[in-house]
Amino acid sequence: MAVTDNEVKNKVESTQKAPQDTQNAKPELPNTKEGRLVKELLEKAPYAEGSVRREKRIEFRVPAERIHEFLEIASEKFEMLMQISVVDWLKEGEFELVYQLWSVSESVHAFVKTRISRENAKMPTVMDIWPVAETYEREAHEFFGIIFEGNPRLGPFILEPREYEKHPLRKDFNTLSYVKTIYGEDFDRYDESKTNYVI
Amino acid sequence: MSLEVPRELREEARKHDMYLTPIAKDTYELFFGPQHMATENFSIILKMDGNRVEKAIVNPGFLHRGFEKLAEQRPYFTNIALLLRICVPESDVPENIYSMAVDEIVGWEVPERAIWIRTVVLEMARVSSWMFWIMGFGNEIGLYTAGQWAAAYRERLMRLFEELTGGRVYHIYTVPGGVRRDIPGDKWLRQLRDTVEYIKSKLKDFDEILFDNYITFERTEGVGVMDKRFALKHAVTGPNLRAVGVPYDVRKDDPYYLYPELDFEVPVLKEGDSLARVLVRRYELEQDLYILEQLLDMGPPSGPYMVQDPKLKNLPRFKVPAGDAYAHVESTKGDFGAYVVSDGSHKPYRVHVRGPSQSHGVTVLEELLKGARLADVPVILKTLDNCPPDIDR
Amino acid sequence: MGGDFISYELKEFKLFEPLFRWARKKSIWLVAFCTGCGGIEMPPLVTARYDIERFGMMPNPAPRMADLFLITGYVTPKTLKRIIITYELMPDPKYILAHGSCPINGGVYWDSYNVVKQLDKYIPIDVAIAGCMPRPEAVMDGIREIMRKIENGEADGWRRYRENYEWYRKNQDELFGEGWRERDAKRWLAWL
Amino acid sequence: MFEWKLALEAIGMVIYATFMGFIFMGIERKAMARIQRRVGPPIYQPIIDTLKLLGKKESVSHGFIYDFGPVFALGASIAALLFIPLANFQLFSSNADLIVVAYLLEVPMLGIMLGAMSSGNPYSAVGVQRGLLTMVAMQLPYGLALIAIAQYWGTFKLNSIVALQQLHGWSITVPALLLAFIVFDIVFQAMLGLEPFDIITAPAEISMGPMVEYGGKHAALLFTQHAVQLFAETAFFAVLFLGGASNLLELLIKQIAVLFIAIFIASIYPRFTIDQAAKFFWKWPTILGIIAVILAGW
Repeated sequence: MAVTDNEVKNKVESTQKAPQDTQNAKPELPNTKEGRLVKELLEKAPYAEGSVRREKRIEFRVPAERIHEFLEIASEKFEMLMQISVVDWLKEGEFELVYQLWSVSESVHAFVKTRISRENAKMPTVMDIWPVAETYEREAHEFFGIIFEGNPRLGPFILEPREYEKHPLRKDFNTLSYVKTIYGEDFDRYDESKTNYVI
Repeated sequence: MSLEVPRELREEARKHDMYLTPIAKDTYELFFGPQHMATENFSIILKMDGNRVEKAIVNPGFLHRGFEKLAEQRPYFTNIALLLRICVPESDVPENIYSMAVDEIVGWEVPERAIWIRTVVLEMARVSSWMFWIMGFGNEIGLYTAGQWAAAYRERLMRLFEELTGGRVYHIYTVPGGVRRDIPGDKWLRQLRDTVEYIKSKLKDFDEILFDNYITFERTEGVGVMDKRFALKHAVTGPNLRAVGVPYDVRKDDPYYLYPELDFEVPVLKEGDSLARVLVRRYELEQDLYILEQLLDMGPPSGPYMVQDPKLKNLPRFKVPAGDAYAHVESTKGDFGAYVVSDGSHKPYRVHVRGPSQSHGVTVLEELLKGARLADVPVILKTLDNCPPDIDR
Repeated sequence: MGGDFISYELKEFKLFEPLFRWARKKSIWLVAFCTGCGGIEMPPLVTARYDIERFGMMPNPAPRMADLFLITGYVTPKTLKRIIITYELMPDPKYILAHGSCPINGGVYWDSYNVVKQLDKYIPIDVAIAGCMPRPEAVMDGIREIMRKIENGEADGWRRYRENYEWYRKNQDELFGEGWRERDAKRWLAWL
Repeated sequence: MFEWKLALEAIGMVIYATFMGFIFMGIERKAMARIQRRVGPPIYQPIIDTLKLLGKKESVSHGFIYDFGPVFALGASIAALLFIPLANFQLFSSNADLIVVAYLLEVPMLGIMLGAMSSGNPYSAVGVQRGLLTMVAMQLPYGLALIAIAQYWGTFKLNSIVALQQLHGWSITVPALLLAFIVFDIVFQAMLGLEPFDIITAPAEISMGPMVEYGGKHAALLFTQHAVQLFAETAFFAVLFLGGASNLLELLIKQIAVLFIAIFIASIYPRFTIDQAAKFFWKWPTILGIIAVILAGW
């Protein structure tokens, strides 16, 4: 379902405002199911920032060192961890981890965002809260090189060891030049100047 | 020069007492796949103790193509032709989640006609995927007849897809902002209705031969039992979750497209074993056919099938405002989601797809296989409806 | 051993060779290993609408009995290892039908870090079908082509592999690193 | 003193049985395909398959037993065939050829098992275990059905059983033997390796089981063995329950009828697991078999 203009505006405002006034963000919350949910969680975890994006979408920003604590609180309302998405912000030198949570009882999707440094990226595992996080963390480790402390099965999972060492989904991994080195002349569609590189 | 496995290797294996290992010791290692009928492109290493699985280690990755990396290098509209390959049996699902996420970031109001067509396409994809699943399940438990029939009925839907989109398997049809082509005409709608009725009339056959068969019950009852807490903690979704008694369906709980207006039920069973999973799927097939009938009764609304936006003139350089969105739909495998991040350029900054098999295909499978008989392995695999490309991407 | 095989074909069975060729053409068994997205077109091929069993073809779960290896789609290095081992398990004469654009030059995944670009460097391909995804009709055309080649004795991929084994081996080792057979194949095929 | 006539008859019978066995396999595949709404292969397809397999080069052997297994199996099948009265030919006869044939028909399985075990493939090993367990499981109802037959007709001689049936009507017209027929038919599915008892070769579970390592000429031998076995088993069935035959054509019709029953059952039932199969064999067929024996001795 497409969002209406109003909701888009709301979303843009909230994302812009949230970093500016962190303390005064609470009064913005609308008096809906989502707003009450955010309020309830923020009371328990005052270090986090929360906002309502639109119907059935809420968003939290949590400092990386308290993410485990926050997710433990959140897991009471949000039964399922749908995914751990990692976004590599190369310019800022940070990884953004987005824990996608879904609440079966409330039917609300929550983004829990946290940022860590790209260098020596380390995170506590959330396997103890959601066992399924093992798979997601293995994947995030494989593609981005983030070390999840406490996860026993980090290592080559989907990739072969050679590609695994490169952590291919990082933004500084150039797949074109890598393919060029591995496959050499088979790679006949490669365009050095990249001028025509719109497929 | 020996072209079979090198002789020296064979000698080596004999020296290390690996020869006849499987019979000589009480536990042995069984490589289940990828060259195996039951696990296509997916490998499970089974540590067997006699006929029982002691430990299972899932080894995916035979299908990894780096979609998420490639999607970062292609413009928004080109990505449709790429991302739909994530879920092969149901290729409309990745198209739709990606399009929904992009629609949300751009803030487009998708025209009603396009919404109707998208809903129909999704439901057709669901029905054809159920047919494919019946085929797979029939083959696993040795009932080839049901499988062959189901694959034959699926061909009718393939023909309709071909007429609508131009492709049999990969449709490249749903694009951000609408759909790529209009419905071919009323004749197509009539054919779709005939097909729905035809498949509906054939459901009785499937009931008799497969779903109401004494041996199917014997094979699936009490095999691979999950409980509710386990399923929720492992983020199991779709029919597998509904088979443990949680009535979670994206179409009801986070409604998209026309689903709020449609009348359908979410079948829920609470046993949580393979039989419950099989029966939930069978009821859902019936519901999907019913939904298609309702959609056809509704008829396509008039209007454009693509959003009218001047920005769409220069498609390759079409820019999307910065932002992120998560969209998910109910596929036959479960909750299929996509997280799209845009940094304002003409290529997505990050696309992350959540395949349902990621949650039920790795840890859950490993847990359920523990203690299963060897003959139950394909049954558990197929009743979880594991789709390896979801995991690998 | 290569010479050995040629004499086997020429001397002892020369009389029966046309008969065997006819039989090979009429009874092609597939390896049931769908190595990519093309695997989705296998069920239609063996079921009611296209039914390749009319031509005596059927999927066989055991590679030891198979004749034709259908490479259905892109090949990742991880799969290619298994493909090579499976191919070497098959008894001669054996054929490979590459299905789709991806085994030819990478197809849509031409810039992917995990897709093999030119499959013919690693195992010999007899017939390649272009297209993504090729329709079952195209696959059946490819099958007809391979039948024609078998009848004329042109489908000699297995002989090429045998004669140029060093070259194929070198390419494989370049991609996977030295000693991959000893590392991996020993684990998979401990009983050999 | 070498009996030329006997030798020629034996060779002729084996060739006829092999050919018809292949045709039976073709009928099986064709009928299955028709039930599955397909055109299916030509009826002589198994002959082409075997020819092709013979023309393949095989460079792998796992030792003497591996090579010997299929030969052993084929030999046993042929031996069983020679004891069955096929129309008016019965090459060898003894006073208890019912028992001889019944157990010679089981021996080929052992041959395949022997060869498969020595291949060392774990899938073969699992297949062998399943095969042996199936054999053990089906012995009980199989034996009971045969006892009922022997008890009712009062002889272990196949020739006499045929003669008595032609005198007093087919076995299946007798209520006690009708039960034995049902039992035998269930066992028959397992003997032919068809669903619901194709546990030994379950392709989706253990990818062909014992046959997984056999290819080329070994597989061709196994195919031939299967053809002879199929012919012998259907003939045995027809002789025991359908009144035998006075000529080969009559026998053929009865054999095909038997085959079709098996095909129809196979195409509508999934596969049991091995423990369920064992439990099943020791439950309903055994109970029916015991009733049949009691009724037959009444």
